[in-house]
Amino acid sequence: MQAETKTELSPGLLEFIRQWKDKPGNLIMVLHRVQQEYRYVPRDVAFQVAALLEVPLAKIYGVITFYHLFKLKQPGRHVIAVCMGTACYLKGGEDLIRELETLIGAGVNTVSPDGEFSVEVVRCLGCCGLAPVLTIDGEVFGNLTKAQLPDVLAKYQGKQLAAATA
Amino acid sequence: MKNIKLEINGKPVTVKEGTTVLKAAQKVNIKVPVLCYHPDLPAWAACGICVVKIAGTAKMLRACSTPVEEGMRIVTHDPEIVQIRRTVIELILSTHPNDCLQCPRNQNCELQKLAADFGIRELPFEHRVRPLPVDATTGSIVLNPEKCILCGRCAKVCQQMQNVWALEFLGRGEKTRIAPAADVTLGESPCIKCGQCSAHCPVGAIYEKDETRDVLKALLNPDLHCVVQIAPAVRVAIGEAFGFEPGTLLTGKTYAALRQMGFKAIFDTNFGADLTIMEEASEFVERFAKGHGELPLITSCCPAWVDYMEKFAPDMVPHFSTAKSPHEMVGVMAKTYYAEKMGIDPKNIYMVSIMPCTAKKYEVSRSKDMFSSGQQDVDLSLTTRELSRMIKAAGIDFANLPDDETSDSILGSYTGAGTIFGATGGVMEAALRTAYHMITHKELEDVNFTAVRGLDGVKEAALTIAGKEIRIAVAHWMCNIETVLDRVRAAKLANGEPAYHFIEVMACRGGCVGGGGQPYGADDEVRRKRAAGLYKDDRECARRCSHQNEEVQEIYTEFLGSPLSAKAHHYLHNKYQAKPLYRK
Amino acid sequence: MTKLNREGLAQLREQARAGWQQRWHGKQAQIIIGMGTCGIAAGARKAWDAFADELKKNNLTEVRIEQTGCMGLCYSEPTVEVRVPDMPPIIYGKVDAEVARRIVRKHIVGKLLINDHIYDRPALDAFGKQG
Amino acid sequence: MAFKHYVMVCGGEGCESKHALAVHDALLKEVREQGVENEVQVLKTGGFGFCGDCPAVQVLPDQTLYVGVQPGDAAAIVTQHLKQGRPVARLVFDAAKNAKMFPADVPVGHQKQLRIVLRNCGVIDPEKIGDYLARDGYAALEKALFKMKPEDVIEELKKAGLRGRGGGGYPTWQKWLFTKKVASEQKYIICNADEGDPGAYMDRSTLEGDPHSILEAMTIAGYTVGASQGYIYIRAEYPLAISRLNLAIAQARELGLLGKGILGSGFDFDIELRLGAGAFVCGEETALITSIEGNRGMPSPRPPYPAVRGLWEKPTVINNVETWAAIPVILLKGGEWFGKIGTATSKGTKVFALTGKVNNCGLIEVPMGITLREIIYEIGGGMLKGKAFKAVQTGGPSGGVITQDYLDMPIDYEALAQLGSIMGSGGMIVMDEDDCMVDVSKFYLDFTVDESCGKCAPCRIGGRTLYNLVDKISKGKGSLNDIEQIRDIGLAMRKASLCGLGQTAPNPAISTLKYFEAEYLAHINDKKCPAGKCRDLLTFFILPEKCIGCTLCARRCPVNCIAGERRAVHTIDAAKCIKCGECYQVCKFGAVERT
Repeated sequence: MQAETKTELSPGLLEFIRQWKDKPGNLIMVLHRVQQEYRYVPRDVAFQVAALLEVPLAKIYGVITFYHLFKLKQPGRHVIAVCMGTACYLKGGEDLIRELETLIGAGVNTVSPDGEFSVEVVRCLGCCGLAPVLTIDGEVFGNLTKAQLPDVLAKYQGKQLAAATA
Repeated sequence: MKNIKLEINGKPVTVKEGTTVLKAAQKVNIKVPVLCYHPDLPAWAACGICVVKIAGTAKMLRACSTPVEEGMRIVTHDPEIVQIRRTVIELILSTHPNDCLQCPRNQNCELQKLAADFGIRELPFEHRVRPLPVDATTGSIVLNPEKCILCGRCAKVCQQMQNVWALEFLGRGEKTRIAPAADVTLGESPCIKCGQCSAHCPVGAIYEKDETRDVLKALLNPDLHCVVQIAPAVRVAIGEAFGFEPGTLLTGKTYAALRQMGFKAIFDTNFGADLTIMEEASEFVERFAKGHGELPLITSCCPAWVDYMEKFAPDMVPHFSTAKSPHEMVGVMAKTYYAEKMGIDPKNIYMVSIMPCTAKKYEVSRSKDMFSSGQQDVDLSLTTRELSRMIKAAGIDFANLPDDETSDSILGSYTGAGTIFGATGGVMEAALRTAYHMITHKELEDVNFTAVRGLDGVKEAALTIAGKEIRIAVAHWMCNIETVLDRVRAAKLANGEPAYHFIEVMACRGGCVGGGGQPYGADDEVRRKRAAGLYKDDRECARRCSHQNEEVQEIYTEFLGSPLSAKAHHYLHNKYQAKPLYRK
Repeated sequence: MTKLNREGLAQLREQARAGWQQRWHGKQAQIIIGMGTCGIAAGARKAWDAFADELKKNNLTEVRIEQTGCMGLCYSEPTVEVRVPDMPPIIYGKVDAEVARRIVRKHIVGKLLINDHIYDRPALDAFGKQG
Repeated sequence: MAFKHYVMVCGGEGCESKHALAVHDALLKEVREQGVENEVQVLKTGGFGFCGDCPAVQVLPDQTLYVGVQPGDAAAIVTQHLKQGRPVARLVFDAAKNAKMFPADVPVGHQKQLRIVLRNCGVIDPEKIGDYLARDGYAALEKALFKMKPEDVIEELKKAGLRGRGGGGYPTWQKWLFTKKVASEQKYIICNADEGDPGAYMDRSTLEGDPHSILEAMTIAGYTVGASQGYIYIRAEYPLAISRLNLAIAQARELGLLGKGILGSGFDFDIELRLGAGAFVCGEETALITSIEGNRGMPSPRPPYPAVRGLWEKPTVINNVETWAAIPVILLKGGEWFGKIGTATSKGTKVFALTGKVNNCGLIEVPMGITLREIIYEIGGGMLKGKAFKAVQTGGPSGGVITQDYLDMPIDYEALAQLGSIMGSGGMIVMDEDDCMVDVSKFYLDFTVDESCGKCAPCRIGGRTLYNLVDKISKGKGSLNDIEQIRDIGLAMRKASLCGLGQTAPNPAISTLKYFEAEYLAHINDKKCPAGKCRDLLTFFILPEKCIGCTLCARRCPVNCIAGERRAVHTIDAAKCIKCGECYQVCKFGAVERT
């Protein structure tokens, strides 16, 4: 029973849950589908999924908090994922993260104060030949230097950021 | 099943296929240290303390979870194994508060014992404890995650044994913690307060809320008339804290100890159990013989089960016996009937229950029905564990107390039926003894219903009274209840004969003898011994059916009228309502 | 399509082989772009668009653009294999839009290899009938 | 008009050899002088991987390969080969030199690589099932279903000597046999595509480039052990691989290569995908299985092994992508053929993701028994920027480092284990003089701490304690006692952790400590990081004799701790310096020094 308003699940999501309900091991697939819709797992949606799948809510939270891809908080409008695979680490992935902190005020697993970006670390995007690499909303930027970051970010944030960092 | 021959530390062992190395070692008296392992649960294999070697190889295996193989040669102790175990213990201690002096588990902590056995005198590794808040919101059990060693026993018990899922592993890696989901407190979670988590926790991370100070204060208050009652299961377990074998019947010594501690009157919950049976058996007869009300009738004396039903199975509300649990009946009678008789203002009566149970702490104020005397009927409920500490603090030489101390009239006498309430199947057996009498107006020749005894998760039986078949089911530990309820639901849907006529449910394994507030270290062997103590008490009772209890008869004559009378309903019955699983 | 039995599979395989022969050894030039994650990340789609555009500009409508997986030459992504009849098959690396246009103009039209973008095939094909 | 010949001279961007350039120029000159410039194009290309025999020259389209070419040979090549069509025999590469790695019937190219697993990657269009069929796709399945009994399939795998490529190296035929022997109504086949080693991506490439090979192999396994359902557990981080697999499954179902009565046989098999969600530990098979079941991916003890009790408690074959991809080839070409490739105990080829400080990062497939030197200096084209080689890390966070001394040791499962590393899934990260071994060890520990599931105490607590100890050392605050503690904890983790992740998590620390103890001691005793990597131990200062006062460093310093007038020597305020290294990088005069 939740105090907040109840999110109405989309017909697509409900249909997905219906299709998967009787398949064993459905929970992770359903959570992926939920995140596809909301980009995170809103609390009241987790309650509804628990009821629809007839799975204890605790189990759902156990799973969400175990896997790094599942989120309980709304991410920034753009998600920056910095690769910290070995090749990227050796070639300066950490520097990119530090630079991001100064540029947008968001470190790893936080959202920038303006809600524009959230920063995550990923373990190897499999683009080691392009190290260091980061992705923004899935688009890959390789062979990146700190100096290129403001331009890359500006593509997503527009003039506002470009002005701030100029 | 096949027999497997193996060798442990050079000793030949033969065990059944599927036996673990740990159990095989125990069979030849070789002690492998364990920490996360508990015999009630499938091995979770988390801690890494029980590692052993296969002779001649460098690889180590966990004794708790490795099944034996033919011709296996196991080494359980060598300098390397001991060093590795020691390092693992040191690592665990490096993230544990190690504040043993203030810990609820001081002197009976499994981690403390390991540290002592391994002679750990200093911590080589940096000490870091995660600052996590204590959750005391249930009023029954307290979760202190700082002390948690993540052995997982509590979560496994809560999920697998109790099917409640109030606790789960959250987070991952070093950030893993055990807590309720969705950022709620335990009090807002589906927790049913059964306390099995606390009974299984090897350290002091989850434990009963200690209320002994409140009892001491009440005893010190000259205006209060402090009375006490003990539950059936307490008398066969309390001795474990004082070196007695589990199951030793110590009713007299417990009465004596309580008297020494300053209680004005010593009552017995067994009396309340007899009273409960009068009401509940009457209810059954109403429904079964007269067709008034829904069948099956389901027992309601276990507060954890009541909480479970209200949250997880509210469709069962109409099936629930409305009779209060025995100690609540004693509570309300103490503050009405007893107060009247003794001429004491009920306001000044302070009723303490000694229970094997943590959920009773919740039950004493669970609804306004628990205030039917005009006061809170039971002021406070202590667990067996708390009582044992109070006895020790009072300097009482428990072992040498007299055995023949008796309880006080008029809420103190009991029959064999009352005492077996403490074991799974006991309520059913007691109710049947009296129901038989109520239906047939005859006494049973053999009062023993052995089909409902024992530790099987679900026990079913059918018997015939006055030519009519009664189908009964007895379930204990909550994971077994859904199958029984599903049969009830299916029969209802089919509009046919009810699946059962009478169902007894106890939340804890073995019933109250295995309660969440009982002394630590319960396993099935201990539960059996404790139950055996109760059945011995039953056999030795002069009267073995609740309706034969003269004080109970007296209370009806003098105060309540008859079972299910309006007055009886007012004082001895209560209502149930559906509750949300999560309160936030 | 109906479910295959063994004969159906054999027939389908023959068709596929014929098509494959046609594509690999036929009369048409072919551009095969490595479209694994790393290739795409390095700009394979941009190269694809440039190829398509430049082919159109040069009216080379018969030249096919195909995709394939990762050739393993990650340091030289995006990688592109260019097969022109009567010329050796060539693997080009670091093909950005500009290089793609040069490949069309110089290699496909002018039959000239582009010196500084040629990479070596990582291994000979020991299994297929690629030749 | 196309050229008649193309002459490719080894000597791409990575090549430092002036010799190659001379050969190139000589050939160019000769072509012009002999008047064939309209028939022959001379080109410089990327490395062939023959740096020992530099330079190599290849003539296309006939693919003649010359090695050890001298400028003086140009005339002979042009006259004899390009004009008269007779290759210059004395310069032609001799395949016998490399025969140790190749069985007689495998055509030997000039390359060191042999592509079995990656046979179709970069060749076929992975979205066209026709391309796969054209290259003998599903022929192995057909052979298994109609010409082989399940026992025969296992026998073939046994002959091949194929071992699990996921890391453990367990013989594949044994896994299959155990599963086959267990009586059960239902059994399962799982493809472990939860590749998670930082710096390894061979599985992703295989799935993206050749998805049908996995489906075919899993179906063969289903037939062999008696399973009718397969699952591919794949990282959600690989969207392209997921979409190509989904497409491949749909294609195979449509043609009846998956589903009921495959190819008209009585055998049913189907495959579904299950996605991971960002947990490295789920690469461990028991964790993977519980994750497919929809749970937190916490490992459980083995035995019982999945072959006996796996997915939903049923017997389960679980192999990783690379293992699966090799199987159709083994069935088609025979186990004996495969068994001739590689070393005595490790058969076939291995795919490595070669990354780090080498010129040619990439995915390579080489016969077992190749040396690291061949991989790094020939296939990899040598060290990036000509820096000095320091170590190779194999096996990712579970592995260890291999030093200069072992560059010539043939690589197989046993050899790597003997050096304190592991084959792992095939990440191979080359490190140079700028990489600090304490820092590398810290990197991997940070990874394993982050990826530990938290279930077992040795890994959960030991990992963090190890990390903190190494971190302390990297900051110059370590003591010799810390090294003792690292070893104690390392032992406890190896022996008492529940799963492979925890058991191997101390490997990078123990391995770097074994081979580079001096580097640890430098951090502890001298408070110095010899590689200049550990920030806390660095000091930046300006060499007055080199500084010309251009002010660039002062302008770029994020904390304004560099002072100095224009055209005057600048100085760094060490107290304010945050050691970001910006000045060191921007100075064009080499005036900023760090120690």
